[in-house]
Amino acid sequence: MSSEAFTPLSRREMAARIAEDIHDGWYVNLGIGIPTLVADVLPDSKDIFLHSENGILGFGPAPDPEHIDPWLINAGKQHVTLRPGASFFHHADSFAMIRGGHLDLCILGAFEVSSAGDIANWSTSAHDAAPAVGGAMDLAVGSKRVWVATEHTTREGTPKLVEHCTYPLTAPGVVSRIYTNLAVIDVEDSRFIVRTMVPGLTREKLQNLTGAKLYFMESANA
Amino acid sequence: MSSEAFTPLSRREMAARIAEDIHDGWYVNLGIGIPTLVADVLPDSKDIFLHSENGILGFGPAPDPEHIDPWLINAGKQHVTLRPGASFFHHADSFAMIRGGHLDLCILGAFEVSSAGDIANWSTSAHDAAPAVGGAMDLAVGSKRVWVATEHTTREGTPKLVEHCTYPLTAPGVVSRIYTNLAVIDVEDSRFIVRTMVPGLTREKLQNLTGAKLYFMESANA
Amino acid sequence: MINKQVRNVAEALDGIRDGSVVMVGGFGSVGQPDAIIEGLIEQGARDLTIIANNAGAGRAGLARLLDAGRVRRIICSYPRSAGSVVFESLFQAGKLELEIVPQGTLAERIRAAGAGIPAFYTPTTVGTVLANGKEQREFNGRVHVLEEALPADVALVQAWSADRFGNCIYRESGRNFNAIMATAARLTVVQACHIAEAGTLDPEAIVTPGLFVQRIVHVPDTSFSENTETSADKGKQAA
Amino acid sequence: MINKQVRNVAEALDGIRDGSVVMVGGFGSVGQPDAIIEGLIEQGARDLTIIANNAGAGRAGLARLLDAGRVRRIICSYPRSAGSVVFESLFQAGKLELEIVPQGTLAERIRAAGAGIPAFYTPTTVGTVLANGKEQREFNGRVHVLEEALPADVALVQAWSADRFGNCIYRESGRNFNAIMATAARLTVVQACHIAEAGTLDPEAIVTPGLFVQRIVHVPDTSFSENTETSADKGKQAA
Repeated sequence: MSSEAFTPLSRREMAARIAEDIHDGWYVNLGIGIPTLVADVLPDSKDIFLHSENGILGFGPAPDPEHIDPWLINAGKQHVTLRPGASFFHHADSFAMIRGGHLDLCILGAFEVSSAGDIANWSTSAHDAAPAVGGAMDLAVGSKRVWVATEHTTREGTPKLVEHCTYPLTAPGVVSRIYTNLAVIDVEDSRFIVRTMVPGLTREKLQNLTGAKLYFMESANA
Repeated sequence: MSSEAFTPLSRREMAARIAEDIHDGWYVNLGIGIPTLVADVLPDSKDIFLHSENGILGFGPAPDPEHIDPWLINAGKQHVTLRPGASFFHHADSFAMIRGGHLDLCILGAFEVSSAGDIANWSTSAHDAAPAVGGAMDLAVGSKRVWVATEHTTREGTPKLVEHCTYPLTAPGVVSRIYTNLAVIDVEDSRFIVRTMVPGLTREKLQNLTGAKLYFMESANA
Repeated sequence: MINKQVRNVAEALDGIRDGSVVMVGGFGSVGQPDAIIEGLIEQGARDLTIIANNAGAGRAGLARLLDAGRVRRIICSYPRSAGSVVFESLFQAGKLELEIVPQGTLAERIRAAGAGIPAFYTPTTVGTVLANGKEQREFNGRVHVLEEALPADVALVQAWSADRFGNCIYRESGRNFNAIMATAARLTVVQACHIAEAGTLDPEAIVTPGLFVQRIVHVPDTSFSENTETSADKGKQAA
Repeated sequence: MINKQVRNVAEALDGIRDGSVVMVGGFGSVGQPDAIIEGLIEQGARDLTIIANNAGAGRAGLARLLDAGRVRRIICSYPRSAGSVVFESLFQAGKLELEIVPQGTLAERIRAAGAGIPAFYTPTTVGTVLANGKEQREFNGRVHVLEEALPADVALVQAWSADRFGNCIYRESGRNFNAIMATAARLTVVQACHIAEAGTLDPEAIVTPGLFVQRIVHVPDTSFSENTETSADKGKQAA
């Protein structure tokens, strides 16, 4: 994409873009990958409680190397810190929060997302007998909102936003918004609706990088 | 029974008799009535943890009147004390302990017990539309052992140990031992087997006060 | 900034509608959120379904709510006890529907509602009249009944201490149904004896993480100022 | 007198039989009961079924148990991660059976086993290949799958502190699967970093009441003496 007149967002810029849209007071679970980076860029001006599957509500950014607490990790097995008002609980209580619909938002990475809101993010092949599902399926079906954070295409340029997922699903019909390095896209009534794009990107170019028809809000630039 | 040459146990004596048979290290739930009295007569020489449905493991005897803690009651709504090693938990965790088979023993009062081990202790009429079941059914099906503590007959002299219960059941086939004011009786293979009787009581007299055939261990006195 | 503390009981109960399903925490007199129950009478919502372990005792709190004719139906494990005069007269007059649920099944149905489990099997009630009409099924050679989750519109909860994030701890046997009801309602209203400074509750000891709680109202504890006789009287209300 | 503390790891694991179903607590490297896992290798039980979130990483602990050929089957949510070389080679060679369970379903099945709930319904996996062959049923207009309880013969648990009664508290994110596995096995063996004097653990803060625990062995914590680099390396083993 280097020949184009636009600059895709870096992973950290994507995280910052997502952080802007998280409401004050929300309870949020961050999946592995780009979503995890959101923890480090949340503004102090908002009270946002981050939930981790392994039994933490209210963790904070990564610690300084000299202040690592070996007993305090997030679901990605990374060392984290604790914010005021945090609490610990066991795995059954943790997933009671998830499955019971108590999280306002989870942000997941994805291999593919369909215009129906299907997400595939746990297994790259129907023939993979040992895929690692972790907590993704519970998060996808249990959270009030599911957002996806992903590069717009694979490294090879294959679209990740598609009409129908080809990889095994994590859950059908759950995704309501997608943040990519090129655009922010709502999923509504089985359609991809582009809210914003990076400066310089054209509608045609974005459509070419996408595996399903795009609709554009008037406010989407370009 | 005053004309007979035997003395029925008082309620407190029954409680003390039961306390003798509770093993060191057992986790025990005491139902309302005579069972509750056991809490006050447990020997200090044994570590016996008393469980209360409302979220206590390890409560102790009633407090002195001047040391009542209004926040500390047992399932019978009586003020209690706390022993070393006690813990608090909520109602779902409390019944997870009960239903999950983690209590060594529960001791229940009863309206009727059958020789098949059926117990009826919650409703005095099939037509009672508002009986108070409380935790009795969970305790009866969940505990490793269910003992019954009861007067041998009603005040009117009607047998409470019967061939078939006439009152609505709390649970079928769960009782393994019965402590009455006259005898200690095992329930095995759908038979009442008398282990001991109060001094001076005859086998014939006890049989007359019982609604099902009694079998006697050789060691049963008289 | 999150601040779930509201100024008074009226604000805590604002918007509760006629026909709501309302959970009421506590077991006997311990952990009963009396101030917000009384507030609900003032608030005026009618045609309520109440989920609670008991059906009220004496003339105050839940009994007064029943007496005021606000309750259509009650789901509980132990409706009839020494002081349940209001319940009994209404029930006998046919003015109150009743669903009797064993205490452990009641607790588990509430917990299931909070945990996104729509139904589960339990051995409790098998072979009794309370299993009548229930679907039965064998697992591991033992018969069980199917029970469904029991969610609510509103949960009225008493906590010992709460912070502005909604985190709660309870006191001794006051945890009882409060901690599970807090998870099972769309609107959880907490009557807290103490308000803790943000960040001062021990993260290892918080029982109800704040995400379960929507509103907190400060109602200081009065139980310790009661004389022993009063406490003992309350103690006589059977389980 | 209750004293569940045993003298050493060998005593803690005495009597575990071939063919046992063994739960292993922890999530990643936090809360993993490494000393008693290593002890299980010495103990010699074979043909084991392991229930754990992960399938081991590196060459120590659970990975070493797998490597020693003691495990026939593993039930977990996240078998394949950066360091799971032993698992992967055994699995690819057909020497290990695998059951993949979503993490929340795994946790709930374990909790159900401890709570006497033989089966429950969950929305998780509906519409995915992991629902294949599972009984499905609609509640409140939403399809759910039936999941059964997952009990064990033995649970290997790491606690931060335990007393002779078996009461346990955990440290921070070390609570994870440990607290639920402790409830779900016939024999729960706890590796405790600290032994608390009887009566010194706060009754309000005890997470695992002693009735769930059969044996405790004292194994002091070494994580704080590790240098930062080592901790960071462990952090790289993905979820």
